Amino acid sequence: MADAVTTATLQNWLRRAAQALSENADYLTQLDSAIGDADHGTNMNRGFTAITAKLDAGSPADIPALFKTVGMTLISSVGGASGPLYGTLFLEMGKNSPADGEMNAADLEKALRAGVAGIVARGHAEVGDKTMVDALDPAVEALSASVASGATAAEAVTAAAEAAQKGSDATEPLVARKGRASYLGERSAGHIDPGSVSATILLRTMSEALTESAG
Amino acid sequence: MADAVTTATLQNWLRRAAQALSENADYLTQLDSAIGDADHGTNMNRGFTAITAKLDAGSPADIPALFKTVGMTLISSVGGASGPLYGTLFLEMGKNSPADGEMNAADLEKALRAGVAGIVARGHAEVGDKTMVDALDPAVEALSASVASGATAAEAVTAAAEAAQKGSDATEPLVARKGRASYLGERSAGHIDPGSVSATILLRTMSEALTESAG
Amino acid sequence: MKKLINAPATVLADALRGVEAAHPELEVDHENRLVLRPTAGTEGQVALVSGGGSGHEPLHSGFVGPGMLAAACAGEIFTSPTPDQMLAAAQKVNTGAGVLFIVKNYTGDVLNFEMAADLAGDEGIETASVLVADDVAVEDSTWTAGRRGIGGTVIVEKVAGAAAAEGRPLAEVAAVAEKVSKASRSMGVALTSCTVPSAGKPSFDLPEDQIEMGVGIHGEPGRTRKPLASAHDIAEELVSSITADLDFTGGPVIALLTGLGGTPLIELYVVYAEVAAALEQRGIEVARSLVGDYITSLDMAGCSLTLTLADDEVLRLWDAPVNTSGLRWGA
Amino acid sequence: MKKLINAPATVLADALRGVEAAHPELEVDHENRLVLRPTAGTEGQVALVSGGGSGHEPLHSGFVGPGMLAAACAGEIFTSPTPDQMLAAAQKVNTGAGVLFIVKNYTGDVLNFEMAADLAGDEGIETASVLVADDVAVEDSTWTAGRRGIGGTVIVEKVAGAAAAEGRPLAEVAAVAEKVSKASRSMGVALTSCTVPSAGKPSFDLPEDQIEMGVGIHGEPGRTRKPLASAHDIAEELVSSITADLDFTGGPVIALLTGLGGTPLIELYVVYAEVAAALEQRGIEVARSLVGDYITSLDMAGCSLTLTLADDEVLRLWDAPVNTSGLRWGA
Ligand SMILES: Nc1ncnc2c1ncn2[C@@H]1O[C@H](COP(=O)(O)OP(=O)(O)O)[C@@H](O)[C@H]1O
Ligand SMILES: Nc1ncnc2c1ncn2[C@@H]1O[C@H](COP(=O)(O)OP(=O)(O)O)[C@@H](O)[C@H]1O
Ligand SMILES: [Mg+2]
Ligand SMILES: [Mg+2]
Ligand SMILES: [Mg+2]
Ligand SMILES: [Mg+2]
Repeated sequence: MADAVTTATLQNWLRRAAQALSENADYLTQLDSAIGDADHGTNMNRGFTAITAKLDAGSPADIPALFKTVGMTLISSVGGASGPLYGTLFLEMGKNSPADGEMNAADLEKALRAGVAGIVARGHAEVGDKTMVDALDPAVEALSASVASGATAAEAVTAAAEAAQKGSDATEPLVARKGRASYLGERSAGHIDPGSVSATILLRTMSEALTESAG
Repeated sequence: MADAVTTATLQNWLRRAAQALSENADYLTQLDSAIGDADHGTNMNRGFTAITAKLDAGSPADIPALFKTVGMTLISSVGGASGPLYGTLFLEMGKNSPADGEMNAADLEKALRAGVAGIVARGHAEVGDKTMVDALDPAVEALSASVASGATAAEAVTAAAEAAQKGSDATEPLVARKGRASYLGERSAGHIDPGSVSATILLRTMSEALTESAG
Repeated sequence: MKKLINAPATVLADALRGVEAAHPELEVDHENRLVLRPTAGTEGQVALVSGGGSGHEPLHSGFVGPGMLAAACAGEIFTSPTPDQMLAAAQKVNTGAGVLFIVKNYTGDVLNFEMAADLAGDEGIETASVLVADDVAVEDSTWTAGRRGIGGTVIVEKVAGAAAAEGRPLAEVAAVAEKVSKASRSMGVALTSCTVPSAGKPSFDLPEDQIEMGVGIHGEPGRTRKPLASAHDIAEELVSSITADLDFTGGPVIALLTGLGGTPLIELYVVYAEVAAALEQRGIEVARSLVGDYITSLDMAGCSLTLTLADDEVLRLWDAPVNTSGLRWGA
Repeated sequence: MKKLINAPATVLADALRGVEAAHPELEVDHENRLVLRPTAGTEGQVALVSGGGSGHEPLHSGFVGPGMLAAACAGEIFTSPTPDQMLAAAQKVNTGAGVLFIVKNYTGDVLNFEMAADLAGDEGIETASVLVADDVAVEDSTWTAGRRGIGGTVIVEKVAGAAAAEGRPLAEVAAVAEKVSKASRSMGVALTSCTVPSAGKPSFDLPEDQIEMGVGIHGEPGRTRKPLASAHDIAEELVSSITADLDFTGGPVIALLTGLGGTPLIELYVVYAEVAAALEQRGIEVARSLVGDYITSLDMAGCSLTLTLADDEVLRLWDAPVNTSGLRWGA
């Protein structure tokens, strides 16, 4: 079935994400310089390089195992705020994915929603706090709406990536209330949140991987 | 007698020197940056500001007392290499000056020769070592020659100042063998020695003071 | 970027080799990026574990040793270490009396130590955590991440370390740490940005005639940018910001003036003269003081002042022997 | 120029106020610009007096205290103090056993201490002097001023201080100091110039991709300018320059890696890792080490390595208790 998301597609996603995060490492670090501590690009690049190495070493048995490996790898290699948060995203996705080898659009929606809920439970950020949640929350809502209207997984994730992009762009004028940028108070306004950009990269590359395998 | 050098003339000299060293403080420090530790201007300025304050507070009884006060003031306020060296110059000049209130050209030659000998005895520098001695030694020689040929004190000191200037200029290509600049080895070449410039300033201002009182 | 390093990616690993070479009395676990003191002789004592991003040296590795930390977990530059490092540290230093995690209040540090505490609990290791959040430059609010932990951390680690060395139980050591943390306030100023090695350029630009007031220790911009001021005026602003936030007139105070990495000691003494005068003017009694580099921000020029309101117990524990590379007395 | 100061002219006076405020156990004589330890309890001991231009902190004021210096004379920034300061120090700390002047080999320091020794002699105070001239970057020749005194000074002050604390007579303390001085070699590297406050701008310009090898501690240019190199290559050059000058394979060695004021500790550990490896490769055994800021050059970025060939006596004296703000152990 063309709409099925396989572990192969997900691995393609993760490798694309690693590639994109590596290409954008300087940009992410630059964003983090403005309102944080100039390491977000390095952090994400380190984490996804570790994931690539894990994938090269051998494929996990199924999707839950794949996501669990990714989550554990991020937690043990990234550090900072983004390590536990993205780690939680993948751990929760793993716990909420089917073990039978494939996901459909609805499965994906369920997993991603659980993953983002995990981030919120860990980090206590709400939409508007100027964090990755500002990209992830609208992404999940867009995904749900697309899936509900009968879109394919690829279409739905593409819509989610667009929503993430919008959410990320919208962080620019905000005054941060969570994470390192919150220490700046009013001075955090006028800069895009780096985590919202890395989150958007994750959704965009997922959309690319799904579109490729669907096409 | 027009050729007599009085304590008043000498005080005029010291005040002129203080003024000139203050005006040239940045220049001297800049010279010392190139081959030393960037403090010669500050050092000389501090010392001669202290001398001016001493003069303002009351005049020493005679020339030996004046020179002794100047020497002691330099020793206790300058520090570094230039403090003890210029201090010694004045202490020795004091020991070799007439106590009767005036000096003629020959007296001045004797005092300055003794003073410079004191510097050499303390610092063990020879002409060509790229130090203040490179200005002072030819100055004393020029002074002697002028005095021997019957020049007035003002004329003789003017000749001495010109010789000092030449000696100072000639330090530029030299490789230093004494003082801080010697640590640079070959890299000390190509820069004028700061102490030779301050020594020249002392002689030039002395020439000005004597010329003024003679004219 | 000009630094004495081999490559940005190896700074932490290389520095840990240096720590190992310079301090044979310590153990360095390169795999887990831990600096540990030997457990021999600490049986039955609570073990203090701290850690955080690197680039703040001597914090934390310089405070490992008798009377202070049992282990420091080193993260990448300005990046919290990971839960597995913290768990490994807890496992290595726990002698049965439990482990106190000393955590600077940054989202990353908090989350990673939270996970570590869960993992340690799974392994049957009793843990408690104390959060340090002493930076008055950051507004305190329940809607935000709260204040940053900076200089107060040094005082908490010293005092809690002494309490642990007395053999007091975990709850008591944690309570002492909590008390010191709550009684500490800090404020910093930067004359220059720092340069994160992997970023390769300064985290922010600061013109020759401007300073950043209220900076943290990660190259994040401060609260306000101002014209360069005299040491007197800067000290006055540090002191007034801190004392506006907590009343320090009630008791003896421990004062810490730390350089941020690029400022020489002579300047710190110039500032400390003004700090001491400003405190005296306000009737605040400094009972103990430290001036030097204790918690830094890579090569940032600037300083940060910490005041801790002490009581007899805190002063006694402050004075107790400590034997680390960064802080040593009575031993 | 960006510094935490009030004005260039008051840096020294202000810093001395800060030293006084931070260290109530020390006496500060503002008129003579001295930092002194109390003489009580040192009766019959040789008193060590050192001093030099300021801007090298913690040297010398940070090394005043039991087991090390009796007094430090502070000159203006990079300018030797004056004989009257030194005389005042000698008068204050002499308990009858005489005074040892520890002098770094700079023309200014040498001449001023010479005069002070004469003056002290006039006052009936017995003195001896030891010269430290350990910088291998400077060629040694009888025709020149000889080598600069740099990091070796710290080792000489510590070891001689311990000998004095043992109550040994002046000649013996001087002989120990002399032995350590002769057995010490140093070499430094600068990544940036320092800025002398009264000069207001860097003493030399150094492009982003260049370093100065063989610098002293006064912002004087080094022996050679080179492209920026890795910590490994820099350490290798420091070690090879030093070991080419003196054979250190014969005995245990004390190693000191000091920052020059603007370099953070994490970078010093990175360099020390490479230094330790370079020494091990040459079969040189490091018995004791110090890594941190011990003798600085205002805000210069860079470091300087000192090796001292030790024997049992030197190691014993090195390990003896010392209680100063800059160096403290066993006390
Ligand atoms: N409480 C939080 N909830 C969700 N996301 C957060 C939270 N705190 C920080 N973040 C995200 O983490 C990003 C910073 O990640 P990173 O720079 O890797 O970690 P650190 O802040 O520890 O240096 C921020 O841009 C923000 O999007
Ligand atoms: N041994 C010496 N004999 C004569 N003059 C010397 C000697 N050593 C240094 N000088 C002079 O002193 C000058 C430097 O003085 P200054 O900068 O005030 O002291 P310091 O070198 O201690 O910083 C040099 O330029 C040189 O002319
Ligand atoms: Mg960050
Ligand atoms: Mg000079
Ligand atoms: Mg970080
Ligand atoms: Mg000087």
